[in-house]
Amino acid sequence: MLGSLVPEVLRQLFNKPATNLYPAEKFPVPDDFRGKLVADIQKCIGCKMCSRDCPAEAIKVIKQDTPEKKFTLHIYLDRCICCGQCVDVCPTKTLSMLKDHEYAAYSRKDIFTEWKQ
Amino acid sequence: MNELYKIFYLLIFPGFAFLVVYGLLLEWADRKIVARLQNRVGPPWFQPFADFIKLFAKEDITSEKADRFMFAAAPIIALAAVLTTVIFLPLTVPALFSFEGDVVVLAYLLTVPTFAIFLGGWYSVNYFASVGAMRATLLLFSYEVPLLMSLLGPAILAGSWSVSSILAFQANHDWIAVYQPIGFIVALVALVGKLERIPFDIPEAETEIVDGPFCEYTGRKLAIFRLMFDIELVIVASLISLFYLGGFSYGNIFLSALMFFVKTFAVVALVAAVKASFGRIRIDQMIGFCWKYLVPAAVLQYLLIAAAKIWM
Amino acid sequence: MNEDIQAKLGTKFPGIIAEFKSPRKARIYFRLNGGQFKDVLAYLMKDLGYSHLSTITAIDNGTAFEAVYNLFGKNTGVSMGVKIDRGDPHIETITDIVPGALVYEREIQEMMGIKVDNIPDGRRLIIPENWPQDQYPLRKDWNISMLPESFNDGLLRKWRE
Amino acid sequence: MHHTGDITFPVGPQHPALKEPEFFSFDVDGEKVVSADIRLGYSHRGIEKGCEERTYIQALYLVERICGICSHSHATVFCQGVEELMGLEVPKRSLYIRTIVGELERIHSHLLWFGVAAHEVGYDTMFMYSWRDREIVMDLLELATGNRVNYSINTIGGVRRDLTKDQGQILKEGIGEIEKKVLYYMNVGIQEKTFMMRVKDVGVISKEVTEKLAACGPTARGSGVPLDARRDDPYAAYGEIPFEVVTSDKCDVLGRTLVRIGEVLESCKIIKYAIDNLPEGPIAVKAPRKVPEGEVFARYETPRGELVHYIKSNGTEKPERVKVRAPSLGNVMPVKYMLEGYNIADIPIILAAIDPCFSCADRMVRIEGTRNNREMNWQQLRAYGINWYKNK
Repeated sequence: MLGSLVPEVLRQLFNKPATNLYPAEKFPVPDDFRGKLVADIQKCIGCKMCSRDCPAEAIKVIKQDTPEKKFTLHIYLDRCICCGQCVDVCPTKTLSMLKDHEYAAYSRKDIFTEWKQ
Repeated sequence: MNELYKIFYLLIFPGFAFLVVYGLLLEWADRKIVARLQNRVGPPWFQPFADFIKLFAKEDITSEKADRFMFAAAPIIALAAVLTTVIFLPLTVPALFSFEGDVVVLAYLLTVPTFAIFLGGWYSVNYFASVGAMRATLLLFSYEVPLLMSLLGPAILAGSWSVSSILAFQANHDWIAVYQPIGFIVALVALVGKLERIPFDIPEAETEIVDGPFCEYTGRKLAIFRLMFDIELVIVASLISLFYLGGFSYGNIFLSALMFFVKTFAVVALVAAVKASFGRIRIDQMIGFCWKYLVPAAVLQYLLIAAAKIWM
Repeated sequence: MNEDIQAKLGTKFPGIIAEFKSPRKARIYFRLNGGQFKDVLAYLMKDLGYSHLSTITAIDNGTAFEAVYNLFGKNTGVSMGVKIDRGDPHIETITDIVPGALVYEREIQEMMGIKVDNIPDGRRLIIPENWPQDQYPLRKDWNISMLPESFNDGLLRKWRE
Repeated sequence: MHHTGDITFPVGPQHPALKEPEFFSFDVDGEKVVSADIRLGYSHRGIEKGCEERTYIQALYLVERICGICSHSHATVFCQGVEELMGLEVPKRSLYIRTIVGELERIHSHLLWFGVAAHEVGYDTMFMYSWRDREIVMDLLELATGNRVNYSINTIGGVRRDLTKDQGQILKEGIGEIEKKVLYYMNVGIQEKTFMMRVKDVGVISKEVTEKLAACGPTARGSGVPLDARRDDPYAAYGEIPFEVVTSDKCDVLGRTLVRIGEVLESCKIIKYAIDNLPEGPIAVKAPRKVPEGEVFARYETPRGELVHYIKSNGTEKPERVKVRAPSLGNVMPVKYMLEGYNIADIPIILAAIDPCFSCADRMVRIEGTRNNREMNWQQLRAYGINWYKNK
């Protein structure tokens, strides 16, 4: 019937708004959120499992030409789709994901991270 | 001195400057209330001013095929028509110029913007715009008759065709809304149609025909059109309070100013509540609704007035 | 339950049904080598009750094309594969049995290049108008470099490096 | 059939009513739609070709990004297909978790659709309310799977995250709240007269025509065709969970609305039941990288209808062919039929009624009505724009 929504609409006047002013106030992010990919580089053994399984080719493992076996990880955060497959497949738990999801930048070069052993 | 006062009346106080500022403020109030009713935070108070200035800074494009002159003239005609209505309306200060029959002139001045929208839409040769223009005129036919009848009701009761004298009538009797409740409701619904607000914002239904007659307008012309709608909101709100809610000419200046703001704000709040709780109906349903319900209600109101007049 | 379906098909169309498999109760897969696939389809959809045509899949396994008609009905899914030779690939339309198949036929026609005979509306559905006429993206021997330079001139390559 | 009316009225590829780029051109006289023609291909990213160059694990993440609202559906149906090819025995607990996330996604998709449909008819308050309540589901999904939209909780051979006891409790509270809100929509929200006027007897399609045109999902169930893959061809844990298929015989947009709202209530029941008897046990099984030769015809009931993945494998670690048939492709034919005879104002609501979610694209722009009606592709349009400004 006409105006069946009016009682609910008027009741909303007294409720707190559900939206918030984003840059000022931020909604909390749950703890096991899949955000920015970071590496604890000392544990890396250079097995390349992560770069093989990465759907977006966002991670490269390079062997340094120093005598003892040392590796660097190139993580292209602009291509990373935060799926977390590399974190699951890494045997030595080198990779992990933070709760930070606001790492956008003006150019792809700014969010290219390199982890050197 | 009288000339200077007339210029001041036209340009500053109840004239151009005041209407622009108050119109934009009322648009903010309307958007804020609707937002709060929809559980949202809503825009800051200066949002309409910012939009207006932004639009003025934007590039002003006229499409190739559109008729240059008419395309540019439409918004100006609309704004001019809406602004001239203020001459006849006694907003807290006595009207600058009132004569027997200015109610009819008022009604005429309020229909000119709709024609301007039609011309604007028709001359911007774009399919969406022409459909929107046709719908604007169809809308006009549906709400115009009940609007006129509901405006003339108080005139008959007060026995004169001038706004100021209707106001005077209400000064010593209580509000006309008390005498003519049906007329009041019909006026409200018809004026929601005039302002093209939901549930009757059919000409510029954004999900159907991409902003209707205004989709070719950018920059200054669009800013003028939007300003026209805001000022029309002020005029309509004050019209209803003048005709039905006893207007705002009381003793001291302070009380009438307060009453002016309270009454216009109340009408805007009511219209915002209507906007928040209804969906948009189709043009054929709108015409059906107006001619099946609004017009009979207005006629019924006339019968009641006639009966009251005979017995009084 | 699926054995008697196999028997029925065998008696009705002797010698056409090949590689009949039913890994689980609700699935039947089989191929047709040659012969009239429309009658088998009509028989399946009308008499055996697999009335819902889910989709038509065009497959290119390097040597030949194959059009797999995926039907569904009575809680079982039936996939009927029809072999098409690679030289001049064309197949009969089934829009007279299932009007809804038009969308899938237009898709296999422009994606795999299997010409569908007397299709009511053969216009392109998905591929852009200025895509070269003779190139079919889903074929195994097609790759992105075969696109003419003018199509998106380097828009794709720019991203690669 | 082509161009019988006097004016061709283009809707799309960019249009406020369409969530995704698709192009409809209507032949119209006055406000009445005489005939409609549909042109897809505005968001086609060549997913099927992409899958052939990726391993199964990578293809899983590619397939999951076909559609924003039903990403879990594509991932689940792909995983089920590949697991069936491998003959892998997937632990029961992971099936239950997949069903829970699947039903959460159905609620999230239907609430999103209900908001957009209300917006199509200018009923903006309901749009705001339903999207506010949808945030509850989005937060639950973020809690359970770690991401609001692309949950990627599936992996081949099971699930990647476990559902702890207290997460289950929070889920049930959230679902209880949603049930209250959706009941309000069902009994009060939809009964609003202006909404009813725009939705009743609009876009009517009879039961026989729906079957003939092979429509699927709420579009078919709204016209009385009880086609639901969850019951006809039970996958994941739907075999053991009692639920009934919501249908309505109104055959118009109102019928489809009632079916979708009813399904949200149904999903709430399914989730509660699944959380209560969540079996113990492991959540995933180690899957080999190579998939033996074979073919599979996997089906799933997405919020929009029956989704089909036909996967053919050739023994290597890359699929030979992945055919994805999105439900909206099945509903394209009926929508053409529904549109004819109604007027322009009904176009957005009828289009929204099948909840289109097109998954194919290209980058071509068609300019009509300029002096010489020429067609440009993206590159020429940009070049044309740049030098037009230069010598303005």
